[in-house]
Amino acid sequence: MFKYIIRRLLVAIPTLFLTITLIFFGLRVLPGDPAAAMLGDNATESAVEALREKMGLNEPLWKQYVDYLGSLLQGDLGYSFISNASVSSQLFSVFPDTLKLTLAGIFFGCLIGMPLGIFSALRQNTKTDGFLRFISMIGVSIPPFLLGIYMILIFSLKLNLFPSNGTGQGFIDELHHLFLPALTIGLILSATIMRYTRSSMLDEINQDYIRTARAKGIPERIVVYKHVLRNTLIPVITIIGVQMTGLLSGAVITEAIFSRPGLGSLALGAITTRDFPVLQGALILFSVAVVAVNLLVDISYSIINPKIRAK
Amino acid sequence: MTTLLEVKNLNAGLGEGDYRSLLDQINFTVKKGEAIAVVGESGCGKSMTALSIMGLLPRNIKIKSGEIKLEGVELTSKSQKEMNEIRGKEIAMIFQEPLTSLNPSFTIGNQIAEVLKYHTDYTAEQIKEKSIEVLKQVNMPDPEEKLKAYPHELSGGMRQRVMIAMALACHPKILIADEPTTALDVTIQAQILELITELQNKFNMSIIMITHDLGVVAETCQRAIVMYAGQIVEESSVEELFEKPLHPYTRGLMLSAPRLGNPKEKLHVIEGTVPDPDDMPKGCRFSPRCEFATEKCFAEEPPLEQVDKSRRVRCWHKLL
Amino acid sequence: MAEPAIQIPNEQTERKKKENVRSPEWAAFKKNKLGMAALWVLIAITLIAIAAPLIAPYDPYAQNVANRMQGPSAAHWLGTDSYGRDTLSRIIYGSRTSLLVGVVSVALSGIIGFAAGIIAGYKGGKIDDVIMRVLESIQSIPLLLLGLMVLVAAGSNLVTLILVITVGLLPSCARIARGTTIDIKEKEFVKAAISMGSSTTRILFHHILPNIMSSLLVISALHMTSAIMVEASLSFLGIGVQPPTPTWGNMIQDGFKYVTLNPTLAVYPGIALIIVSVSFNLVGDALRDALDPHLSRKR
Amino acid sequence: MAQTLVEQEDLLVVKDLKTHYPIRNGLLGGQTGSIKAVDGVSFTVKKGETFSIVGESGCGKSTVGMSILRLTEPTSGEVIFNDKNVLEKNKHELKAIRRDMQVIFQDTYSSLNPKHTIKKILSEPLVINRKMTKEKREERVIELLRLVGLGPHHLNRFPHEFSGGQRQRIGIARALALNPKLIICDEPVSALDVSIQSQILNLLEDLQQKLKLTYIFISHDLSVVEHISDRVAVMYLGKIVEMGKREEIFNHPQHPYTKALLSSVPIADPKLKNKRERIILKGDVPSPKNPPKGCHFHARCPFKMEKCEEAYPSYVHVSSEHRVACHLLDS
Repeated sequence: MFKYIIRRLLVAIPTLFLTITLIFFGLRVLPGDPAAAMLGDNATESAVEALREKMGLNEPLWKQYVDYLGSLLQGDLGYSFISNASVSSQLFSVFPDTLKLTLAGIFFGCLIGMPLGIFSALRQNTKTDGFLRFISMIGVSIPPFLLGIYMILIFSLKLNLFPSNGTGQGFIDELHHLFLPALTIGLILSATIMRYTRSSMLDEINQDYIRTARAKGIPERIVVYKHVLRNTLIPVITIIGVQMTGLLSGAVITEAIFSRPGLGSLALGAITTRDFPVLQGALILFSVAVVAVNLLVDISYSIINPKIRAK
Repeated sequence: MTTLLEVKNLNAGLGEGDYRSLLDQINFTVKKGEAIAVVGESGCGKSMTALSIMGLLPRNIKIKSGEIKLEGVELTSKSQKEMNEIRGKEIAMIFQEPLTSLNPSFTIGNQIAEVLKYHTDYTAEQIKEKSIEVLKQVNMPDPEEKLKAYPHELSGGMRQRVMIAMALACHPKILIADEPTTALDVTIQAQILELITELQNKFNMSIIMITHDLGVVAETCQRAIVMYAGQIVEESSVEELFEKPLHPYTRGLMLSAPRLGNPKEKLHVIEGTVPDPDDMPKGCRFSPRCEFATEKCFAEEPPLEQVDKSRRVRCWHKLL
Repeated sequence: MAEPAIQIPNEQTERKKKENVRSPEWAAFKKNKLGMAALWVLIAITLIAIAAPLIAPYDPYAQNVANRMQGPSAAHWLGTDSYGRDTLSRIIYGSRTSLLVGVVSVALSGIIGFAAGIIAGYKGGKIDDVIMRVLESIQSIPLLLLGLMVLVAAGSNLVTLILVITVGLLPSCARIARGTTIDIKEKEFVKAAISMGSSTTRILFHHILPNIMSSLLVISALHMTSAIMVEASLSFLGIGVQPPTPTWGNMIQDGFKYVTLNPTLAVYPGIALIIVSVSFNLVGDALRDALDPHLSRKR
Repeated sequence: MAQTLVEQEDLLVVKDLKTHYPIRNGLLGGQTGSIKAVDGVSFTVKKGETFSIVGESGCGKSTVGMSILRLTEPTSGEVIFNDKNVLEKNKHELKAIRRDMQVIFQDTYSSLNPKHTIKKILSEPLVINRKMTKEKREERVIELLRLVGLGPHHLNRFPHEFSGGQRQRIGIARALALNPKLIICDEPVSALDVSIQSQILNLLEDLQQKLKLTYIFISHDLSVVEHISDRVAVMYLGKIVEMGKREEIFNHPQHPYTKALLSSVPIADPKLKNKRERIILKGDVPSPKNPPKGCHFHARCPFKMEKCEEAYPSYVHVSSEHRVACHLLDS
């Protein structure tokens, strides 16, 4: 297993490197001049040229790339064009907010999705199952920003139960503020988790060894909770890794709608000010997070699953 | 010998509306300590018969009528919960694919202990001792070590031994073995068949051996039931059956399988295929493939007739 | 507790009804009522999008400040927006953008992604490693943020928007194509074809493609939903298709600004968006169920 | 069954064939070892005979078949078919050789393209290799169907509309389309029910006589092998342990493994039950990933000697055709 983890780590490094490279070239190969974009339509040519010089855009591409990699290795993501603050410190100061939101979202996603998936599978092909499947279908078809807006419309504006923006002061108030945005992310994630749990459970229930367990005369509840569930939920964990990019995108947009500080708000703010270095930094940080989470999920999966453990 | 299990006029089929009969008038008994074979090709209903006895029929297949009595106690009317008292304790079952029949996420020890946990009052200590004991009984090398192993760490033959150990743990009266060696290599098959026979004699256990292989029948069983298209077509002691099969299908089966030691020039052929449950032939179900079929066979279904004390045949033109 | 069905090994082979033999997939699809309904909805919406100028009651760009922020009425069935434009007409025109972005990016990503996946799956080895590693890297870049960056850097326009979404969809296109290709490649009819002397091209087009086509169709239907959702999200953030061109995303953004005054402004285009994306998902799911009842549970 | 074997020409000569699969388990997916699926196998197949390769799962018998066809690329050795070395040929030349070598598989489901009609399946080899008019092709397809006991009314059906036995007939018809000289039958009846199995075995025998075919018959089923073969090779962990004429192998087996294998087969005759001498082997077949040193069989062999653990035995010729790799015969 140790070997597996090492190998997985070694695979993650080139992936990360490639990702960062893709981001770099992706942004430079595409048409359009970031300097011009940053300054807006009314900028003079000399101003644009000055900015290009300042941003290093006039250097040859390979030099820009080497410089970019070099500073990345030192954890240097450049300086904000607007505030001149270090991008990395800016990112890390709001990182906990995004982390909190994402984790709370995953919590809600599992809390809602897993039991409903199990429930639905146990009632396969009944009306309840059909209803739950339809609901989950809507869940995977609704973009997070729309759900966020509807949550605000209903729970903040109509019912006045939860605040629609900000983070709040103190633990209870913070939780109160966190609830709606986390639920937004959680509900969308729960639809996927539910569908996956259901299908994974149905696969499991049809396995030969479940028949063996029944033939042993074990109570049905033990068959379900011990033999079926364990093998069902292990693969479900892995989809959180798969869903990570979606989750983070959801977090970005949810932060925007609920006016919460975080990586998403920072990135969106940087769009209005055309703060290129901040945007690039956020993108890199998000990509690193995705690679890291997938790595973690794979490793924990290898620890739980005896088949991989043996290797 | 006392009768242990009695299956009487068992009918089972698929679905409610467009009912498809899968088992038709299944009648047989199993006596204490005997090994009885249920033979037939795929789709003849042999596994279905076994699952009916276990109360483990798939959800979409229902028993329509008939009785299954274990020592005089009716099983078909029992709830799943009540059946759990019987399964694994009174009647145990092993399956064809030892690889997929064991849960990959739990150790061998855990899976054997489970049977004992729900059928006995043993303490954890006793359960462990007993687990090692049954593994020894199935000739498992280093049984103590094997308790900690996961199924994928064992070979196919070893896994089937674990399945048998699990089945034996509570000393069942009947062991149903559903094609227990079909997925195994021939040298491993010999080991497992020898083991099953050894255990049958040691514990005076009854065995229902479900197989398509007449060789397995001849080597391990005393009595045989031949099934075709959901019906019993012949029942006999194994010696008599191989001496002189009475049903054309039984005879055809025996002649069409190449047999070691006599490489004949030409194999016997049963033309055609097993009929689909959707579209059963009228009259005798074997008639379209039978070389002896007459008009009567195509029109009327023959009854399962008692020929002598121990033989029954379903045929208008028994090969007497 | 319901007793789940146990699969019956070999006991009886499922035989399909004779009349469905030619296209058992289509016959199975037709049985799925929800999927069929969704298909009709999509056909209707496509027709509406094509015939928008004939159907829309008003010019979607015609402002009428006197008539702003009106609720539903006989004249304006879904009311008017902050410039007094007719919401219904704008929703009808908005469907054009959604479908255009969806169809073009799904088609583009399909052509490139499926080809890459089939090659990776069929050739294996180094080529496979390289293609998959690149796609894995693309997959770890959050699409929405990438879209933000690129659209900011390159300026918002429809072509860039479509390109971004295309890139985002590539990895899963390739993954599906690769997986199914590997499945089919291992089948013995492919080995038989090789031993008969079939060329690689012939094997790809005669044997592999027809057998993976259905899976590719399924993923394409599901990708329509993703593409439409991303387009709407970017437009909602104000960096997708720019106003005054109506899209559901920028209409929702516009409505969200005035959410306290007239919440329905954000609701109607949202409902249109959900109907379309649910429909594509339903069609995709129904297709998958029809193609392989076992596969349907794998997600 | 074939005619007298004396003076028959060799159709296929396999010399020291090795097919090793790499085990990639290193840190960067590097190769850490290899599975020696086929490890130095040599035999000849004569024109018109049925040569069988028999063994348990994992012994490499199917890999031998696939390596001859180069559907699996062998690591080394020679495969000389009709005086041409198959392993040295380029893609184009290989195509020409392959026309004369066809294959039938075990799994009748996966061996036919589910999206093609029977007509398309049977036309394909003709389209690829022969310049034929459409009418000629259709005639040939119908001729092929008749040859395997099917008829023109089956032409426009799809594989899933047939039973397993019928699908195997279609597989055989496809293999026959190009008039091959050699057919490699890879477990062709293992997935079939007994009554269907005999239909297919009889068909294969009829076709062999009618079309002067040569078969390499790969199977784990000793009864079937005894029935159909002229000569038999017994494989164990990548090597042939014993090879000879059918009667020699089945009536006078020399290798302890062959003996054990034969005595393991359940015989459908209860009278023989207690009369047979049975050798029940202990333990399992070792993994081909790391076979035991010396003779691969020594761990399970009831007659193991010291030197069995040290060196792999060389072949001893019992008769002109019959050779055995066992130290018991050394002296």
